[in-house]
Amino acid sequence: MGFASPLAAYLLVAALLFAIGLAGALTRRNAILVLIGIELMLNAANLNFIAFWRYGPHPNPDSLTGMMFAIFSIAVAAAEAAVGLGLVISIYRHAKTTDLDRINRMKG
Amino acid sequence: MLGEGIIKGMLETAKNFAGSFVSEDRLTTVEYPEQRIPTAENARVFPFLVYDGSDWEAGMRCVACQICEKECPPKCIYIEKSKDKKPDFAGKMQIYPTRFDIDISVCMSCQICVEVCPFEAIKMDTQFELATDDRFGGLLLDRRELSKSNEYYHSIHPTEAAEVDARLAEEKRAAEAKAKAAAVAAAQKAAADAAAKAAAPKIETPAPKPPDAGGQ
Amino acid sequence: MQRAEEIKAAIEAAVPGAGVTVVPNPSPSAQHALRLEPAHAVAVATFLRDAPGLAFDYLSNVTGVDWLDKEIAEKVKVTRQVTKTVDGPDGAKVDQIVDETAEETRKRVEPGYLETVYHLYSVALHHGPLVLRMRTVNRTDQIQLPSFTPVWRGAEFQEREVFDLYGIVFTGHPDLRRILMWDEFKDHPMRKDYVEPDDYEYEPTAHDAVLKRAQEHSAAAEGNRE
Amino acid sequence: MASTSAVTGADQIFILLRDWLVHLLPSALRPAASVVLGAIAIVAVFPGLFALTTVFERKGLGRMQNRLGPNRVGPYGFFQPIADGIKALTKEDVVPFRADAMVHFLAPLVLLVTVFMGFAVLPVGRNMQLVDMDSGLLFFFAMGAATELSVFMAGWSSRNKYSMLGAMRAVAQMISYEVALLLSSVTVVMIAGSLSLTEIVDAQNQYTGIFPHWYIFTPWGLASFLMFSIAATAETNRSPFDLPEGESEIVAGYHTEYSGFKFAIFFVAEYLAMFALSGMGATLFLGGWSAPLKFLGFIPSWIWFFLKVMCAIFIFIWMRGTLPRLRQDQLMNFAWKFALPFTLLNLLVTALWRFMGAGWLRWVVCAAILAGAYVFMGRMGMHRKHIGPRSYRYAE
Amino acid sequence: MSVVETKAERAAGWNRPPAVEPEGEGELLEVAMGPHHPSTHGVFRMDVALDGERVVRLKPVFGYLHRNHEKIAEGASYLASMPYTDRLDYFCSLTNNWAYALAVEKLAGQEVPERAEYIRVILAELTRIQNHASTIGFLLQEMGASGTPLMYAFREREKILDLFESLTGSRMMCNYMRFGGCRVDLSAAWLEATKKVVAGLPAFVDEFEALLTGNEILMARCQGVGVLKPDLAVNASISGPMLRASGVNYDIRKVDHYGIYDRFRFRVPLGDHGDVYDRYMVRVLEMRESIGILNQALQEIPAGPIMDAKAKLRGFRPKPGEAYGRIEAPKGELGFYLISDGSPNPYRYRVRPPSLINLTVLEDMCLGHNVADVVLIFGSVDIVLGEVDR
Amino acid sequence: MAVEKELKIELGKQGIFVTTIEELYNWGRRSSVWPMQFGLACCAIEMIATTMARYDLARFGAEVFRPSPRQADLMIVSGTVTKKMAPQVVRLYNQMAEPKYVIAMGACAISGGPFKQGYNVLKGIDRYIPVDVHIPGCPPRPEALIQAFMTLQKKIDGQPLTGEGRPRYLDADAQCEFPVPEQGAHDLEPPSNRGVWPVEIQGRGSRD
Amino acid sequence: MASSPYFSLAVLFVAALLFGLAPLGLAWMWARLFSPRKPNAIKNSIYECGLVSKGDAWVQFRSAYYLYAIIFLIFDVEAVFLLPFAVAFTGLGVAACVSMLIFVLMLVEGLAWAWAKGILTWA
Amino acid sequence: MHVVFFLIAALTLGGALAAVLLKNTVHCALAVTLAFLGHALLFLRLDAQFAGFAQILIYIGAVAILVVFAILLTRGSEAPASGIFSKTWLLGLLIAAAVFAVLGWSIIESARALAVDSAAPQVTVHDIGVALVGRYVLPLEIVALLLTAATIGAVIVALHEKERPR
Repeated sequence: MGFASPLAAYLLVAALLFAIGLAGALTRRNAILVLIGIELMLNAANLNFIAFWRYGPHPNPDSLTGMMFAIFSIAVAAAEAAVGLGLVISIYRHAKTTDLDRINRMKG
Repeated sequence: MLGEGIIKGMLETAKNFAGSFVSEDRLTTVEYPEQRIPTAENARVFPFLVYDGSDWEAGMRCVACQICEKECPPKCIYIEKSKDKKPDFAGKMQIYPTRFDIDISVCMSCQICVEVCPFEAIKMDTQFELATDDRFGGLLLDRRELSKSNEYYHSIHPTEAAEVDARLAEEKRAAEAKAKAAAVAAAQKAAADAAAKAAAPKIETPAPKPPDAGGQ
Repeated sequence: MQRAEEIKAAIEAAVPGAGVTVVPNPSPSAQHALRLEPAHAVAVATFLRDAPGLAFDYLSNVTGVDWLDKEIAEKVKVTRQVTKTVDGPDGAKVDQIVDETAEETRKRVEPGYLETVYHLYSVALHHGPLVLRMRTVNRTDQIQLPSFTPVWRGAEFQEREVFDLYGIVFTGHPDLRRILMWDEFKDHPMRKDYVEPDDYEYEPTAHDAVLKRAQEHSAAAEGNRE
Repeated sequence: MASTSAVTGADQIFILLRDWLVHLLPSALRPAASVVLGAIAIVAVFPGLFALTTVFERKGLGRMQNRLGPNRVGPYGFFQPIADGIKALTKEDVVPFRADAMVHFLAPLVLLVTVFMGFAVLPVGRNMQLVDMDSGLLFFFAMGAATELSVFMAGWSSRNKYSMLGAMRAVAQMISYEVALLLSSVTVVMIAGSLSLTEIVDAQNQYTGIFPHWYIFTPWGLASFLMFSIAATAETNRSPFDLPEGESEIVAGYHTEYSGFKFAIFFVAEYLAMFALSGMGATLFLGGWSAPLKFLGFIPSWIWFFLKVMCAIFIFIWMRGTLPRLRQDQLMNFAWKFALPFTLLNLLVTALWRFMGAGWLRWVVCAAILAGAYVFMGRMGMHRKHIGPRSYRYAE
Repeated sequence: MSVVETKAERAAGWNRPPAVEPEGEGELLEVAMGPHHPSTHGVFRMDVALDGERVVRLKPVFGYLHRNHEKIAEGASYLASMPYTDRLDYFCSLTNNWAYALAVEKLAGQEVPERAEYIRVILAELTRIQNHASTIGFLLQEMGASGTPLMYAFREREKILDLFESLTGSRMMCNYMRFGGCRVDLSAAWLEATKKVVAGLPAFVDEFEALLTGNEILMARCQGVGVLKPDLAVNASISGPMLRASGVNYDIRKVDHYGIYDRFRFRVPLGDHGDVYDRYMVRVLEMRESIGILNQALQEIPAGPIMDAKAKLRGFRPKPGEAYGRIEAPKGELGFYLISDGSPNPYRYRVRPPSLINLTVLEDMCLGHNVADVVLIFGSVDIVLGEVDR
Repeated sequence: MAVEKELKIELGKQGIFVTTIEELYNWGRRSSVWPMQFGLACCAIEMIATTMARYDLARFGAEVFRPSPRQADLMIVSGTVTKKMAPQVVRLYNQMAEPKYVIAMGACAISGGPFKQGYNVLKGIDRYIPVDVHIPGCPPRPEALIQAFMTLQKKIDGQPLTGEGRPRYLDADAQCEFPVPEQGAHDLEPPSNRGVWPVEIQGRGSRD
Repeated sequence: MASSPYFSLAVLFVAALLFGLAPLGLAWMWARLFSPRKPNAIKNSIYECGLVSKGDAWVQFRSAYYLYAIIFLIFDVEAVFLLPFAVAFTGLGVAACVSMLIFVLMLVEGLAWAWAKGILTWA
Repeated sequence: MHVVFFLIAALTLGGALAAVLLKNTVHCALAVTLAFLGHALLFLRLDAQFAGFAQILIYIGAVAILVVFAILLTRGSEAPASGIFSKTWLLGLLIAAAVFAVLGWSIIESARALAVDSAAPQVTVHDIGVALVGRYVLPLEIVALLLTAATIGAVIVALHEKERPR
């Protein structure tokens, strides 16, 4: 175990997840997969919340904050997914493709 | 109210479920190989050839007239006539089938062969357990396999068989009477002719022979 | 229900030049038919359906019939002048020209045709049947007849069937495809001169017809093998 | 508690058996072994129950239809499932060339595993629960939600039109009824005050006189139970909600292209889901493993649990023997326009129940609201679709 | 003439099923339902285009059971075709027999003795009951009722088949009627057995109705589904219970006065909506009416001969001519059209199959409905493939 | 019998294990024959009647009529196979998973039966696919189908797992694909599948 | 560690997986030993009522499915909020319950809107 | 129990990587489900039981279904012929790598400062419930508003004009 702290390990996983998500969002052509990438990034952030909540100082009056934040964040991410995918479908309907390059070309 | 009809229907199946333990009407299964539904007297499956007496070959009623072969809608009967003759039940000399095949893989059990047969020679069997894995060996019945005794006929269709026997006896009586009359007439005529002329033409009448065994 | 002649008169009054003829039916059923000219058939059909006194709104049955080319052997009375040798009054033989009526069989080929037969009833007035018939010109190339599907929807599948099995082409039919046989099939099997495919394999009870086919088949198979 | 030791013995026989077995092992392994034994018990008992249920189903269905059902394979036909199992095991496994073989292979496994996971939190008897978690109920539903994906995987990977249609139907149906399923159990949580199933059972394991405090005996509990049952039937794709497998339209639904044991796994999973949801229904509304009458408490708790489950299974079979299938739109309409509003209303009624305090008034008010809503919504629904009994005229 | 023209315009509309536009943006899923499909009653096929689950196009494909009945009959004697008619609509061999016998009797001008007419009526009505019960059973099977109504229907059907077997010798392929009468006479014992069976039938219909008629799911599935308007029904030559469910009062038993149906009191149930539920209910009510006819016929059956004395079994050669005879078979108007050229074989032998013609409007009824409704509508038409394809 | 005994001895050398497995295997597939939901014509009605209350094929564990060929073991060819339908039947048979059995129910399925004179009627389904049991009759009574079913069970019981006489599908070299005939302009092509229809063309029954 | 609930879940997971894999493995063994798998083009084509399958099953579906999925997602999220509330419900005051009521009503409003718009009508 | 952590982390990251790399879109969706599952397991390992199960319920039960539906609705089952990565994939990769470098560096730098271990916080579902309608009531209502808005928004966006009821 190279990390002195388990927290660091979680944070690193979260960072990696974030990076993968970002890479996915930036490199994939399919709009849905871009959204998946963004979803992964949100998840990575969530993981940070929970990790900090777990390894944060206890007990304190704010002991729930990280957890609550994560739960709210899950809700928000779900809403984001719904709207985002809805947008993709809407775009597909007009452009008949989910290929972002093609959509960009059409726009330009 | 919503759900009322559903509950009514469910009660109906529940009634049948409970009834299946107590009532015959609600458990109609007949466990086939062990239990059997009694065969209806008129039931028909495939044709068979009736023979009188104990010797199937001698007593066969069929005279190879080939009417059934011609009338058979799916053409599943195949008959070859004999070259020689043998006496029938009334003693008349008749040809007989040297070959009588029924392809029950084609037969449609329509009974038309029975209806058109003027000799009461072909009847419907009630045997239906004929499933086989032998396509050509098991489903082409030859005349040996087709021959069933009159007793067997009586055992499966008693009423019909009794009627048939009565009819045949009547016919036989009529035929004998006719033959007798003919013989008498012929004798009289012959006598008259003999009296009239010296050289009388030879009359060929088949000698009336009694059938081998009555069976009735 | 009016008689066929009355209906014929009504049709001719309504559709000028309809050219309807009454075809008598000698059987005890006495269902006489009206023969329509294809050119005016749809108009006549529409009239029959919509005329208030007739109201044949229900097309029960559509049939095709194949009438082959017929060799008709007719006995014809022919009067010919024949020179005959007659015994003269004086015992001498005299050649005399006489008119003789003799019966002679002549053969004439009546061209075949394909026919459609329609049986109409009236649901509104509860009468029927009215039998209509139409003929094609021949059996080979002029085999078009007008479709009654626009008038009676009930004709749709039956006309397709007639097309499939007899090969009558119904003009104006919205969806004229084969109905019973597969699309690749080429023949019209209900025609009287249809030749069945040689699919004989082996039958334990070979009858005359089958046997003939069997022998032909073996011969063909032999031929193929060589 | 106040029960005699003899009762405890019979009641706890499996626990004692497990402990005895575990004590044969070195102490370091004991906790792990006890868990393993519990898991093995789940994996052994419920499939065994499945085998038994298929025989009972086929026989029971037969009885409803005036016939005997399987009775020749083994004594009274009870070896039938074994024969079916052997057959399925030795049957050829056909995977279409165009199918997505990997997903095709994974789908039944995912389904089976997620269904099995649900049993982890079910208390099948006193102290007989693999894990008691603070969020046990949530875990159960989380696992239930995961089955949808496996159904989709099965249908999609087969690349068969019927499979695809069946999978889409199944997923649409399952997500629709999952809402009703979740919300109808929320009422129980509201009153019991816990997501832990042990606590929910404990809350019901009390008696007034001889009568138990089961939630089904309250207006909101009955309403929730009804909705839960309907939703559970739909979740498990059983008649009248068996559209995803609706063989009259889409052949065999999402498992059309499955053969051999993979198909058998779908079959097993369907029944396991039935057990899991029946068990959950029993736990939430029928007092779990508690006895229905106080003096019947001497009968071991696990017997009660399985009795309740089998009763539910019998009703499943009964409905299958009677009811025709709904249509997709009716099914969806029922879920969203009847079940969901009704469960939402029921949430309100449950809150009202608590705030009205003890007394007869709350019984009357709550029952009246729910019954009124049921009748009104049912009438409205049938009226809107012009559905109802008809009369017929005759011509002479 | 203007009236005629508007009617003609409407007729142009009858010509084709209305076009249904796909509503969603989803692609059309082209599905072949059949020939091997659990609910096509054998080997029927419907090529369906689905928008989601909504049907936007439906093409029936026939011929998977085209057994060349007509061709075979044109090569066989009149009598030899009788057993083949059994195999047309193999649920109702006796009514098929009757229709064929009727046509030949018209062709040859034969009379049927009174007793034979009674026997025919009894058998036809028994046939109708078992056919309707089975049809409803199959309809419910298609609705997914796991066979229970079908089992009940077949339970009663077996009782009726036992009667058929003990009279005619065969359960399904009775081959019983002959030109000018019937093949064998019925015995007093048979009459008693029939009375017993008939006495049990009302209870069966009650059970059936209790199980089904009020069921909300059945109502929801059937009502308003597959509506067939009366004018289209008549124009498309629909017949039988399907026509009457659309509200058209047309029962050939009443219209043609064939057989001796004039002697019996019975009513013709009519539907007002023309949907699947009406077709179901009309069949149920017809079963009840049939039971009424049976009760009357079983009471009144006279003694006497059962065959026309002039009728010939062999060497039957009707005079040249043609005849079209039709009866109200359980599935609709079953007609036989025969042309005789004086030979022992009919020159033209044509079956007017109600099953085939009733399918004409299948697409009209199905369009816009859910794919699950298609099998339902199809089931409510009540077809038998043996008759559709012949 | 002798052969069977020999075989058992031979198998005994490999250990009794195999024979027990064989018996178990045969018992399993014999006791759980799921027919395909597949009806063609008149006989299909008798097939349905067989599954109904009075005859109840379910007693043998065979009421699970599977609509999908993948899950079915037994194809009951119940009725006339027309030339239009034959390719579909053969394809369905091919799509069934092994082990699979075929019962030709009724005259039409065996030989074309009464309709064998028809131009669109296949003269026996065994021209294209191997048939295990034939039931004559038109249509056969439901009992006859049950009897055929029991005949099939007997046949299954007699099949060894290894060695000579094992069923086709256990043999790695045996044919397992049955070509689907094409619908040609006049007839099916080919008119029979030589792999399963070995009967030589012969004009037996010549009449002199 | 064995007392952790997750350990039990993990064990059950493994057991369930084995329950699925073992017979599949056995079936595979059987096929290896006795019953050789013989795939061919006809057998392993897609089943479509006995016909040659035309077109692809992977077509574009209708958006109705998606609309339902959205509403389902929202109610799923609602349930996640509702469950902790329900657990605490017996100890909560009226104000807390009202705030939850508002939460639920707001989502119900979305449902009602969708209902009114006809989204919930499956065609 | 580092092994378990590594397994879960590998599952999560493997799922995420597969989701980003796989060709078939449905496979990507299934892979991302795996990542979500790993994520939930990480939550569980962090003693956030409720959040972990909620993650499974919402992400695997609902979001994954949503994604799958979206794929089927846009006919994305099969990989496009033109390649799955955009033309600027290298740039994207570089940006991602850079972000990761920064994040990783900062984590490793601060690792020593982070707490080594602490007792697991005892938070029950009951506590969450109380907090939801207590301290966090405002976020709750806002989330409700957001969800409602999202429903309506997503539905309007996804609704097809033709499908809009008359």
